[in-house]
Amino acid sequence: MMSNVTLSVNLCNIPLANPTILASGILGTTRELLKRVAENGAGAVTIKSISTEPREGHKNPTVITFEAGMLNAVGYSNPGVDAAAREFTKLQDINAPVIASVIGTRKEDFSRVVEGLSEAKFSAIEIPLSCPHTPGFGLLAGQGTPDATFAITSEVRRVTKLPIFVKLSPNIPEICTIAKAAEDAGANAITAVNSMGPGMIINIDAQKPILSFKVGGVTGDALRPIAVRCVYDLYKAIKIPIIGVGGISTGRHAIEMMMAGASAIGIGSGVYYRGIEVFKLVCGEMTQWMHENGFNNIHDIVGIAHG
Amino acid sequence: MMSNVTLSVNLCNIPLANPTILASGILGTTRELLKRVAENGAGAVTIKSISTEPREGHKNPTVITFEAGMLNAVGYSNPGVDAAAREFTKLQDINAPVIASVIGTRKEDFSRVVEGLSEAKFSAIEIPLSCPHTPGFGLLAGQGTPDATFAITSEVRRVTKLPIFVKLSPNIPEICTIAKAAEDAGANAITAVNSMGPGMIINIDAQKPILSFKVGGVTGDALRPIAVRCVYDLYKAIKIPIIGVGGISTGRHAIEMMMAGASAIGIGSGVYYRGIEVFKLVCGEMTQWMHENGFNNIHDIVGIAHG
Amino acid sequence: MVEQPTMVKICDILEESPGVKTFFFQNNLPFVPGQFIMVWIPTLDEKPFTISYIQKDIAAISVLKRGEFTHALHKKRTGDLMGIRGPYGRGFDLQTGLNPCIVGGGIGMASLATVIDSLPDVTIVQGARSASEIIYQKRFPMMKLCTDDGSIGFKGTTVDLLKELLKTQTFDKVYTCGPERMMYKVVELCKNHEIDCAVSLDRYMKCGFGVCGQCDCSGQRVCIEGPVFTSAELSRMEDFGKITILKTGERAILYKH
Amino acid sequence: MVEQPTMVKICDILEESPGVKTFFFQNNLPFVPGQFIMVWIPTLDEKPFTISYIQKDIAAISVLKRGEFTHALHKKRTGDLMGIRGPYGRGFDLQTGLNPCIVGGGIGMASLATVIDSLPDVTIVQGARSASEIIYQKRFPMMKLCTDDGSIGFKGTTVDLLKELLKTQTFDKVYTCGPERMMYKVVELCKNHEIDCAVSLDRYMKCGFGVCGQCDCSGQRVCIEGPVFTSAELSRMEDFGKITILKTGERAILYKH
Ligand SMILES: Cc1cc2nc3c(=O)[nH]c(=O)nc-3n(C[C@H](O)[C@H](O)[C@H](O)COP(=O)(O)OP(=O)(O)OC[C@H]3O[C@@H](n4cnc5c(N)ncnc54)[C@H](O)[C@@H]3O)c2cc1C
Ligand SMILES: Cc1cc2nc3c(=O)[nH]c(=O)nc-3n(C[C@H](O)[C@H](O)[C@H](O)COP(=O)(O)OP(=O)(O)OC[C@H]3O[C@@H](n4cnc5c(N)ncnc54)[C@H](O)[C@@H]3O)c2cc1C
Ligand SMILES: Cc1cc2nc3c(=O)[nH]c(=O)nc-3n(C[C@H](O)[C@H](O)[C@H](O)COP(=O)(O)O)c2cc1C
Ligand SMILES: Cc1cc2nc3c(=O)[nH]c(=O)nc-3n(C[C@H](O)[C@H](O)[C@H](O)COP(=O)(O)O)c2cc1C
Ligand code: FES
Ligand code: FES
Repeated sequence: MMSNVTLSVNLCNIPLANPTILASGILGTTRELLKRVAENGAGAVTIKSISTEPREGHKNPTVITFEAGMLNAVGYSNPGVDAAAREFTKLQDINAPVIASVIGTRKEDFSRVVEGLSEAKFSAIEIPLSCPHTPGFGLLAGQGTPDATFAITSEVRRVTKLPIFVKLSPNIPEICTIAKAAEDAGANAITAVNSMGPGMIINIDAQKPILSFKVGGVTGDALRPIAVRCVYDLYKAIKIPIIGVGGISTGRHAIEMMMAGASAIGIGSGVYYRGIEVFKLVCGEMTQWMHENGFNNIHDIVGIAHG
Repeated sequence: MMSNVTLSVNLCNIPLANPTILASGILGTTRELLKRVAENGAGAVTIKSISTEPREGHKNPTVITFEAGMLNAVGYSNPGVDAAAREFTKLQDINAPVIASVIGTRKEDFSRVVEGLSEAKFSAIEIPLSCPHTPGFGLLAGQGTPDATFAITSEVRRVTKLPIFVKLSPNIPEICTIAKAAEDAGANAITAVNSMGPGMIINIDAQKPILSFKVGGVTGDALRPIAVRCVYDLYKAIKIPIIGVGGISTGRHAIEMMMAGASAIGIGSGVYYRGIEVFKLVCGEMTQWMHENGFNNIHDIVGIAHG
Repeated sequence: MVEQPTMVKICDILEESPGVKTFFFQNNLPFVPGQFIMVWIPTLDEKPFTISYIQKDIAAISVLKRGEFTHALHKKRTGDLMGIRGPYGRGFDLQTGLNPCIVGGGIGMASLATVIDSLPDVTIVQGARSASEIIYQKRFPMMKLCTDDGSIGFKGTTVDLLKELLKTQTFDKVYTCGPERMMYKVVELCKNHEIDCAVSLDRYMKCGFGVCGQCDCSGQRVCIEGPVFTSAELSRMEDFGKITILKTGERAILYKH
Repeated sequence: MVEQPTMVKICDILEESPGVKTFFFQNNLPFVPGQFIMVWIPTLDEKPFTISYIQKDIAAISVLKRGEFTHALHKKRTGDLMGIRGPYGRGFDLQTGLNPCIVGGGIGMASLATVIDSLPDVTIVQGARSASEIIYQKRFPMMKLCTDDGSIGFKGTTVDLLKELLKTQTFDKVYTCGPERMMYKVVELCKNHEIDCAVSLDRYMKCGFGVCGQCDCSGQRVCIEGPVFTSAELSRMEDFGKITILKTGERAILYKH
């Protein structure tokens, strides 16, 4: 019955069996977890962001949820590039392309990490310039400006032939300007978006913010309309493909994001809402909807809401 | 039993029976509705924003909800200052102070409206410089910069002795800088925050954004952590009181916002979540919590999360 | 539940009169007679319409072609989609065991139709400007009709006809929907006969769920507290029969806008 | 439900040993033996602890004083608040009608205590470095004890004692919690005797609800798929007994960190 529907996409010449991608920072700590996510149907998987040196990140609590989404300030805990290079080997055994996420404080850090990971068989490099809650990185390091974006992207372009995905913040009114700077510097896709805010949740009985870093990035349902709007705006502004991320946990959400203009979609908080099998579930729901609505090729819905 | 607990606050010398304020744009279209909200327990009520000329606003759909909040692009429909001056008479019959909300495209518009409403017995003037979805106003007119905020606030200060509340956007990273500009220009309080985004929701079966203006401001639960963080930051940055608005629909939410630093709190979307009686409900829950936790005076919890 | 339109397929269209079409759609919403839905035509607009047929799994709206929106609706064909959200509002409080009269003016009959379906033995008065505007004639063959031009039935208004009827019989309750000036007169007439009325009001609406304040009638939100109000409630609503609120929020004298 | 700490009042504190205190708190969460909660001390940190007592409306955690966080917890007094969220994880699959053995090492006894409460006729082995570290002696008087220094009970490890017991009797199932190297040996031993094990693992945790990936053990999330795993599952988990994951996410050889 549904044999005519295909979800496969070609993202910057990376063939994906379907457009769902594990977002960075969710379950991407180990090779084995990436493998498991791929087995659960993700079209591609992203590792948790890696810096030059190991980082313990913020103290707990680092991840909580609220009625409308999730709040996190993990603080980019990661084992550093050397340990990461040891962890992420034999990626060809993983049944989906693996995307490396690379962070840094100065632009040279980005290229150092990219070079440090060059032996591993990553399919693309994602650079988030947009974390709202880690001193020294992302927005708190001024990386969310057109100039910084251009400089960092150019630096990464210098050292790798892999596709580069630049991940942007939904906070910044000039998201299109920044995306264009990334495009001009040779980025191959834009990942939109990172967590928004930051936000704060106070436990009134403790009279204290819950997160140890006090503030954190908001993700999940709360973020979805903002992310969809960012993708809609970007679709008009840039030529390179967009990976839409933010609040996706159902097939309908995924289709909405693609209709706004995303060529593929990321899932993070959705792993909490529907379990690790969220990728399979979303793909099943997308296939079902496409079947019922006479679409055979997922490509045909990309940007359709602009028509 | 609970007789020792008092919720009354003094906001810029306006005595409020309790800190809940009807936010602008919700039910504030007519004098009779304001009266009804006051009868339902609001400590103060704000009228829907008024411009110099009548405005029809955007076409429907203008207000929808989603899993995590509300999305609206009403587009500042309002009857203009002359009709508003006829509508908002005999405000002393309303059992709570009434706050005028005044908008404009150029700074002279603001003073014209304030002067046009000067006969009515408003208790304060609120100026939202922060709407994310109405061309010619707020963020789309560049009013969310320190300079514009200073200029508009000064202009309003010139023509009124009433307390001025400047209402800011949660979108803008430099919210404290803008609040300081408002403070320097003579604002008496900061209202934080207006709706965030804008966001977009697409109906995938229609393949179209639902709001006729395509994008709209996000409010309700989704906004709360962002609003709490804004208030927390503002509390450290400015001396004038803060009216915390965003996602409040329970007594716990209200207390959270006040612990972050708000002297009073606004309720908008909460009218949907819990009905027009939300004000009474929130006050009851606040009283109950204060009683159980040994607080007699609501004032004592303001900013307590900073301790 | 979220307040967003769901696209439904129009599964049947019935021409009730030259100006009125009924659009049937499948759904399983829990409609109560008198409730309404917001109907969305993507990129055009969204407006409130009463549910005029409630059947198992199927409901319908009956639409009078008036302005831009209803013209666009009338162009829809079977199989086309339209967005709906709801049901909204407080419908009619149906008291069985009474001897009720239904008084409908023009398209106002749409919100009374499901009341008639729900109550046994009702007297029905439908008024229109002329014979061609009468609707539901096959659906309710027992209707007493009146027209301004006398082209069918009684010559005169529904108020005139009701007055006539009240000379020879009595009713316990009157359900009415139609032009507000008509309903105002019906309520006045019934007051003299000590008959309770249930009246369905029409105001311009935005949200439909009680937050925007657009649909105010003397402090009552027609979308939530209404659209149906009782005589007792209306007696405290000064705007009834006199004032409506324009899109801008400005008060306007009814029938002058 | 939201994953946020709720502040609970410590209603009683029991000194189980010089190093271990049990903190009781009122609650009505649906705990299953082997599940854990995240305990929050505002502005300090948040860590996982097994529920060690499940009573009607009251539960408890038993805490070994180790580093900064557990020192701070040990300073709490009756009436103080602590934040808790949970319950989290997959607890023990309790099969009645079997002849089980409980093998607890040190504070690992905390997660086995509620298993003992739930099963009739269990053999209990508790091991510690010395007599002063033994806990729950009054609670479970029938325990077979062993210590490294022989200051009480059998001189040797729990593995040694279990080996002794298996010479004269047989068990259908072994529930174990303690240092991972000990548990690894227990599982190996039981494999030779074809006894199924249920093993509760300890990994550094952040979210507790399966998104951060911090608690990975060979692709299994200890916070969700665990903390309890069966022998069969562990046989596919190469890291068991060998590798843990540090706060940075780096792999580390167990007991070297
Ligand atoms: C609760 C509720 C239920 C409703 N149910 C129905 C229904 O079942 N069927 C139906 O056809 N309509 C119904 N309406 C009215 C409907 O929502 C639209 O307002 C109407 O169809 C006009 O739409 P339009 O955009 O095509 O015309 P517009 O462009 O709005 O108006 C065209 C012309 O009609 C006049 N006009 C518009 N509305 C009214 C009015 N209410 N009374 C008198 N003149 C008016 C205008 O002044 C204008 O001259 C209902 C309204 C409410 C509030
Ligand atoms: C599912 C689960 C349930 C748990 N249940 C309990 C419980 O019921 N009671 C309890 O006391 N603890 C329990 N823990 C462990 C607890 O979460 C803390 O890790 C422990 O109490 C140490 O906390 P700390 O911050 O005081 O010490 P830290 O500062 O983290 O450590 C102090 C010293 O102890 C060592 N250390 C820390 N953790 C361990 C460990 N797991 N094994 C060996 N050495 C270690 C460190 O290397 C360091 O030298 C559980 C852990 C998990 C994952
Ligand atoms: C717990 C958590 C950790 C995250 N860590 C990272 C990270 O290390 N690097 C990164 O680029 N994004 C990180 N993000 C952001 C996500 O990749 C994603 O952009 C965001 O969560 C929005 O998607 P969602 O709503 O599907 O979760 C993290 C998000 C969460 C919830
Ligand atoms: C339907 C709607 C209309 C609004 N109209 C206005 C307005 O006219 N002027 C204004 O300053 N804010 C307006 N707002 C913003 C609210 O006053 C408030 O700042 C925002 O909704 C956040 O609060 P909440 O989460 O409690 O709704 C509007 C919000 C909504 C939902
Ligand atoms: S239509 Fe918005 S309150 Fe009634
Ligand atoms: S602690 Fe986060 S996934 Fe287990």
